[in-house]
Amino acid sequence: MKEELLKRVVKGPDGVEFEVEPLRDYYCEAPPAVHPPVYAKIVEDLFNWARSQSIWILGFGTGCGAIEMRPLMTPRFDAYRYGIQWRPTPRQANLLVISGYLSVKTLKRAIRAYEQMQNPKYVVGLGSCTINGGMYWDSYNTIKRLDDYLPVDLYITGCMPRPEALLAGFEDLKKLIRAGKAEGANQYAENFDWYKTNQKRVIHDWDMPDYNW
Amino acid sequence: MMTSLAHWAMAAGFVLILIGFYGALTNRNLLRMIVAFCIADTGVNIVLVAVGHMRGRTAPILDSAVPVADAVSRIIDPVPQALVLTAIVIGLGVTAMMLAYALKLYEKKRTLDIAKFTELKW
Amino acid sequence: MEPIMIKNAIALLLLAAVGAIFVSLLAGYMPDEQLNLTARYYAERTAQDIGTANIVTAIVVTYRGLDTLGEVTVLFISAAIVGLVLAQGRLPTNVPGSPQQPRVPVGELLSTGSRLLTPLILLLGIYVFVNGHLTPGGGFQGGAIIASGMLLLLLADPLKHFSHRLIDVIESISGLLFVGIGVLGLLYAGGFLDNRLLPIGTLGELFSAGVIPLIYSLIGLKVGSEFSSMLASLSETEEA
Amino acid sequence: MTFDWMKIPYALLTLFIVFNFGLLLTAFIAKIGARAGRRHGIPIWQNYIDLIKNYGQRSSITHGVMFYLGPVFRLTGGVGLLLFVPTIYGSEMFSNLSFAGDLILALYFVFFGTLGMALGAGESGHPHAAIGITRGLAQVTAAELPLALAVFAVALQYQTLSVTEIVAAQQGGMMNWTMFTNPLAVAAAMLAFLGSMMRPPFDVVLAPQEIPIGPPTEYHSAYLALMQTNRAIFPIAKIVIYMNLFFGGATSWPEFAVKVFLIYLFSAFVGVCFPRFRVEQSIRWFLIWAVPLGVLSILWV
Amino acid sequence: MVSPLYIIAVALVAAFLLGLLKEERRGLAYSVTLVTLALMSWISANWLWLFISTDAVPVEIYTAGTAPPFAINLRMGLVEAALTLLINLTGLISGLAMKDSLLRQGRRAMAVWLVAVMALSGIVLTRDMFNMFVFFELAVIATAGLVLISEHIRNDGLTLAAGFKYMITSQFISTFLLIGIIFAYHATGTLNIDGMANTSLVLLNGGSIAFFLMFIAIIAELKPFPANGWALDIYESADPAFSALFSAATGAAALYAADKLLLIGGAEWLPIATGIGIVTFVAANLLALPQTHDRRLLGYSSIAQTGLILVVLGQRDILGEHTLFIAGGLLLSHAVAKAGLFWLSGLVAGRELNAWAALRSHPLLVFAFVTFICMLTGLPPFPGFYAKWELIHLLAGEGRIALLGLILFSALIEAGYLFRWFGYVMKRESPAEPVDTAPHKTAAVLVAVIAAWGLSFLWGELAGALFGRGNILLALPLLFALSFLLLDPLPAWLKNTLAIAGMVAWFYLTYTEYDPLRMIFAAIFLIGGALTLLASYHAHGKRIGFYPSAMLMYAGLAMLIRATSTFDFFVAWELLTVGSYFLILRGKHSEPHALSYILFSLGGAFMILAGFALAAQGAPHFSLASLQELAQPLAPWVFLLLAIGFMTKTAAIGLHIWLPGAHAEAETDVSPMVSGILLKAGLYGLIMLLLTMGRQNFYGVDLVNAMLWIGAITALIGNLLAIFQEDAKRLLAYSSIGQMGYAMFGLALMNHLGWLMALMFVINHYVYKSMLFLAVGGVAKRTGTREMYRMGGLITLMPLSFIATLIGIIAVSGVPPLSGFGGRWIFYNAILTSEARLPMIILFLAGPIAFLYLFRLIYTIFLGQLKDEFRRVKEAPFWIILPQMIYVAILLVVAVVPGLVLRHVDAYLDQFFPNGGLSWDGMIITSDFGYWNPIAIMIIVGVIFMTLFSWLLFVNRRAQKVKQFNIVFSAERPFRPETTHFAWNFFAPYRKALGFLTLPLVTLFWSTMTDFLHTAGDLTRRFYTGNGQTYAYHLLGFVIIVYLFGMGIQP
Repeated sequence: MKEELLKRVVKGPDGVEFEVEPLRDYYCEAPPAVHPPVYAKIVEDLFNWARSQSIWILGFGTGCGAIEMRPLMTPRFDAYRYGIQWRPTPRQANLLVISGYLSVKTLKRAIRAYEQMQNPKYVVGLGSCTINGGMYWDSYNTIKRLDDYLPVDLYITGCMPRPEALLAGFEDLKKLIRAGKAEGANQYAENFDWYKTNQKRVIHDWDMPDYNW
Repeated sequence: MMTSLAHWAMAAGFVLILIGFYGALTNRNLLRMIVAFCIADTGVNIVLVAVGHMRGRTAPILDSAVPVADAVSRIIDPVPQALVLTAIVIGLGVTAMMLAYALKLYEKKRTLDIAKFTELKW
Repeated sequence: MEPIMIKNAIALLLLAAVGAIFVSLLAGYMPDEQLNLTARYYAERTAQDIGTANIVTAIVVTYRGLDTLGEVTVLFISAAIVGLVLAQGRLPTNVPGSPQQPRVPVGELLSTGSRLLTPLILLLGIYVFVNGHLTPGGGFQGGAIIASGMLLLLLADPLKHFSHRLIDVIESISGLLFVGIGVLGLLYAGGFLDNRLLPIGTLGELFSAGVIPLIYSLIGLKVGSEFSSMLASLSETEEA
Repeated sequence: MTFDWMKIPYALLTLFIVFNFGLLLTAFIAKIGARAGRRHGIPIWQNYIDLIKNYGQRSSITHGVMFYLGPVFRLTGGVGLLLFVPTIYGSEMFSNLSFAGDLILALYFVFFGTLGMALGAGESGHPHAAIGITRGLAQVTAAELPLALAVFAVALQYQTLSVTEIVAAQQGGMMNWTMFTNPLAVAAAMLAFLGSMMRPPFDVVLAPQEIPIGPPTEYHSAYLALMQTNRAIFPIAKIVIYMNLFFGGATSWPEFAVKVFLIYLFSAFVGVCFPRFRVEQSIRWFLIWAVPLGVLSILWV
Repeated sequence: MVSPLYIIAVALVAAFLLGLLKEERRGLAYSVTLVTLALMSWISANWLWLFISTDAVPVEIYTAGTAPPFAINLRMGLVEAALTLLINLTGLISGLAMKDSLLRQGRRAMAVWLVAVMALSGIVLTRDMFNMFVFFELAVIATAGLVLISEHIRNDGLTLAAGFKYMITSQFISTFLLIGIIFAYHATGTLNIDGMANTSLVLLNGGSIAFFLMFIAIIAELKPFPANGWALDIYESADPAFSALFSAATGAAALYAADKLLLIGGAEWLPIATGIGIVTFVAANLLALPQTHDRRLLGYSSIAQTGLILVVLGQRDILGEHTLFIAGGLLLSHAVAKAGLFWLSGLVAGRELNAWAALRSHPLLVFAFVTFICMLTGLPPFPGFYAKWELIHLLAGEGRIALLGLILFSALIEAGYLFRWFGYVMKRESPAEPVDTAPHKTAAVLVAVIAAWGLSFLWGELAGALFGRGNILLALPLLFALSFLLLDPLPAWLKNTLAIAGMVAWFYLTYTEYDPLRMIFAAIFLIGGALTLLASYHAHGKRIGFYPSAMLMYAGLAMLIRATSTFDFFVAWELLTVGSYFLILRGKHSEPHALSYILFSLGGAFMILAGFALAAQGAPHFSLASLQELAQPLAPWVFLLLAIGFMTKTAAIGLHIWLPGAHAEAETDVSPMVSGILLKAGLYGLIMLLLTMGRQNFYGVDLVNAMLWIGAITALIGNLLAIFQEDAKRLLAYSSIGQMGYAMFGLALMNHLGWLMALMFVINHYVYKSMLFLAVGGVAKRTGTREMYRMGGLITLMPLSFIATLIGIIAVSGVPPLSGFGGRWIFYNAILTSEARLPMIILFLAGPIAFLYLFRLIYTIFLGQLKDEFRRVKEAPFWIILPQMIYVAILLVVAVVPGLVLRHVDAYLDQFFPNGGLSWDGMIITSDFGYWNPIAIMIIVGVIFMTLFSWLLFVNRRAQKVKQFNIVFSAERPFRPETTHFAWNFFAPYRKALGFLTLPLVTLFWSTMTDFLHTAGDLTRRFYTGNGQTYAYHLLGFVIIVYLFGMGIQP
């Protein structure tokens, strides 16, 4: 545990000393909740359509795949036409693209980013490395199977997949969303303990609350 | 112009005063300063007396030589003489005081140099 | 230029300016041909009002008696202060181990002479102040003469101790009487220090001029004792 | 005072029209911007979809009371601003709630949303939000100045603060527009306009990667939806003021649409042509280029 | 009646008697001394009573049964009686204070003491020139003697050296005096002073030189600059009780001697006396500035005061019959205060000014100290105040402006070092040695205090008799304030209740007198003040000194609005200044700020005084209303002076540097008083000024226009500086500067709406600034810091303070729908009719800048990240919150129905500005240009807001409440709250862009000024080398210079 997260005794301005426990006092400890589709089917369908037509990607690149993401914004591929946009903050993003191999160190960040996104949210694994480790299958510091750590809705294979493949993948994702099958967020909440166990197994310097609100 | 005795006496008095002052201003020794002041005092007294002097008259004592009736025309002005008496005595008192000071100052610092007593300043 | 020279030059400059003031005073000075108003009054009225032959004495003791009282007080406090200060500063005598310097004997001439002269000097002093209203002289001069007698005694015998107590008593009592006479004048005559408490008498006689002889005697005693006290104090310092 | 209750549905109607117009217009402008970059850009209805999606987000978090109030302030500011200014000249129906106050009310109400947003973003506790706000506020002080001067020049010119009367004075031909009667004021105001539209070169407030979009960095879901609603209404409301003051107002909805579009387009044009200014650069820029114009316009009148 | 001669006789008898006593009987000797002094005092007092109670003419006392000029005569008149009483009493009390050392030194010292006092009385009484010389010499010898014999007490030789220097000087003096006397005698044939005067000595042959020599000798006794090094050394080294006599009694006697000489010298020599006096007054005060030794400082101050009185004597040609009143007031103020201070210095162990901090543990002694310095500074109700008022008025009436200016300038320097000293007393670390509270020494000080207040009353009565002025001490508000001095031992809550009740009662008693304009100020000063005082209930214990100070300020304010004459106005102005100074000084670190406050305020007050004096043109009574009858070329000058005076209080740019520190460092409940309430006094002054004088043209400059510019620049710079503050209270303080700039701008617009806006600012600023200061003060109280970046995230812990701050900043910023908007709306309407367009532009820039600091205030304190140590902070105390909530209510009410107040003011303003008013049509407020409906705005905004808020609440009903570190942080997490709270150097880009506008040029200017004065003083004082011989050079040089001047102006 990092020093700044340890319990500490501080003295208030009135001279009274008390204990501060950062993980409890500074972070929300609630576990993630399952948010079932509560609306009438037709409303949910409308929302799912809207979700599929308005995919906001978190601008977060993890591996070599990040390079392949950029061309999507250029005139040549122009993903905006399909309602796909980039957001710099996970709060507003719906889609987390793990673009390539994920080192353990980056996994921690990916988990945080994912958990700070709002339900519903989607994860797309980009390239072979997210599926089985790819060429880094025996590396000491990359994870091999993204799905053990985050609920992946879709993999786009290749090493690296071309932007066109990404566009195709997004189209597939849209279909999943419209079909109401992209419920990764709820899945994550339901199997929260399992995911956490997996995550903590590889991340040895765990220094955050279990769920990053 | 400078013909009367009074003028000469007065001039002498003034010169004495200036000499005294010069001595007081330039001697750093306390005792010398005191002496200088005595000289100046003397000068003052001479000037005082000189002012009362009138040519051809006598001392203001009424005796056979100066009958009461003639006194007005025979005697010199008695007032400066009275004043000078007082002035002398006061000068004496002051001198005594200064000497006492000099003594005490010497006891303190074993020096009579006035330039050595400058702790108080500004 | 040396600082000392600058200092002297400045002194000369300042004094030249002061001298210029004096010169203009001198140049403007014209001796009076006639007695001025005040002097004329004294010349005309002293004999009948005050009854002293010595007009200066009349002025000193009566007309300007307040000045004289002040003067006496000046002496009084100087004597008091000098006495006090010298007493304060006196180091403990006969510090053990400090070698007593052998004194040079004063000599036959001086000791014998002093014994002969001192009574005469005292007598002269008394004469001078008692006759102050008649002849030149007066309390101050007489007092000074008396003190000179004391000085002679001290010179003859440096170890001689005067009774400070006696001197103080004489001094104080004469001072008190002086003021007392002044106040009596206020109460019973024309004003403070008015000499007409006693009859004026005949001009030129010893017992004339009202209280003037009395006052002048008191002054004489007082001045004499004050000077003596100062001398004594100083000589005691010398011992130490 | 008798209050005409019919004003409420009329005002809501204006609101509805402007809201839809705003959603379409911003998308259209975005498309124009995309075309300048040789892209197709977002679909014209994309704003509607985004709005629905954000309202449809299932979860949300809150940082506290002010976090709620931020977007509410913001949208209240936008709606209020729109309603305090008559939209269509000569139409009782679309004079909205302008009986409540004159031009000054509108000008100061602009800050209502800004202040609220700043507070809400501040409550999130995110340093980037605060950084964004300081930049925004710092920039707006300089950017508002030429506008204030221009407005003042206009008020002086027409000797009134009533928006309706200012528009009335510009009727009777294009040459009566303030744009031609007092070009300096309009020039100053249009430069200020650039500063208030959050477009390049004055969009360092949002700096998407450095301080991920600044003030609204913590906002999401319905909060964001509310702010998006405002983003449709507020610029239009602002442009309405510009239109009324400088470009003769609008006597009908088509004229309104054209004028608002053109004015909006101006900022888009500049936006696609210029890179970003740092805050101090933009402050200096406004003070050096825009303010003197405003000063001249005041002296001119 | 007992003859005054007995004063002399009794002293001499006693002195000689002491000579008879045995050395051991010191107790008896001491009793004799005291009894004698008491007797002497009694004689003087008897005479004084005779002259006061009847119209007795002065009595001539002859000696030797002979009429003057042939014998010495004395005179006993009113002045002589008063002076001898002063001398003898000082002698008596100093004798008391010197008990220990007198007993140690014995009877001879006591005799000398008696003689010294007697000689000083003699100087006063005698009418004979030579007799005066004798008494002078007596005084000199006695003084030197006392110095000499008191030497062994300190035994460091310093006193000795000082005494010897004195003797050297007096040798020169007596030489000149004697020669002068003898030649004067020669010229006039008399030694009588009246005789010399009657024969016009200076016209006679050689007479003017003779006179010069006498004159210069007596003047030299007054310790004129630069021939006064010896005196300073004596002051520094002598026993303080002796210095009290030396300063009070010797000074008084020498001054009276100089007065007698001026009688001889006639009108030609008056300018010389004035010149010497003013040079001394200025130089001595300047030299006092760098002093750190208390007694030397007092010495310089004594010399300065003597110089001032010499000026008064030198101005008798225009002061005429009032010379006595003025010189007397100044002299007695000086004597009592200086004697008191010297006695007080006998109680303090250390000699550094800092060491006086030991007084702090004795409230009574602090009160004494305050009394003395206020008396010296010439603040009401002390005699010096009346004297200063008349002096300045008479000087102005005769057009002696340069002299007037020098006097005021120098008085300001004097106030500077005195109040700096008071700051040390109150704020510096208390030294280890306690105050010596021997009863006889304390009694001396207390007698001086009683004398000070008694004289104040007396001078008030005299002023009433001579000029028909009211006695300040009888003004009910002031009495009420002073009564808290007596109530101080009561608990604070009781005093607070009394204070509030008193203020409300006074308002109730007087409210019928006010026109709507004054009503606004009365309401703010009294009711507003009472409201602010609610916050003071939070204080526990006794709060010694708080209530007298606060009530003094409120008394001043209450008197200010009722004042109709310039005199009453100025009295009130000074009172409120002093009261607020004491209040401000109570802050923990407020020493330097309180000092700069009082200096700027007094500087401003002097400007006002000069302005009033110039306006009155010598008329004893001048009503404020008559200001409008002034014509060119006088009027613009008056306007300028008064405007600058008032602008120091409103902290206009250039004169503002006192405000931030003063307001920020004040206590929690004091800040709203001095900011919300006190600043309005300046505005009130400006309103009075503009109402009466209107526009003035000063060499082609329209002064009102200039004020417009100043207002605008003040607003800009105030706001700009506010945004760069880290300290919350400083931020608010700078904001006040800016707000006052707005108000000034409004006034200077000189139209109906401008004034309305200014008045609205007056009300609004009171409400929201009081509220914000209380809120911030409450937070600072709880967190123990005022630095905003240390706070953060307090919203949940201090919600009520947050609400108050929120409402406050919305109101300040002028955003609708709260009350600030009304002000902005009126402002825009007001400037539309104004020709002043350029300054307005500056104001336009200033407006939005306000948002920056307001946001910073609320964000960095209440929003953002909560820090570790503040996690358990509680809401501010109830009594601090309560007034805030009341203010919130007021703000909301005023926002909805501004007409409540404004309507009446608007109607009232019609008589000054008939055009351009507002019309109040139901709820709509209409001007010539626009309209505004506050209720409609409130309802519309409220409805929209509530609708949206409910909608959002509904949509987010299941939102997860998260904690402060649950923020997106670029996929990282925050480290600690301190590093996550963005607050320090908040507007860095703004500083880059416009920071050059905030360069502390004004501070630099003023600090250069003060540095210059200090350095000038410090360098000049080097020429007091401490060498007695050098002092002799100074003396001779001085004599020669005066000679050249004096002879130069002779016909």
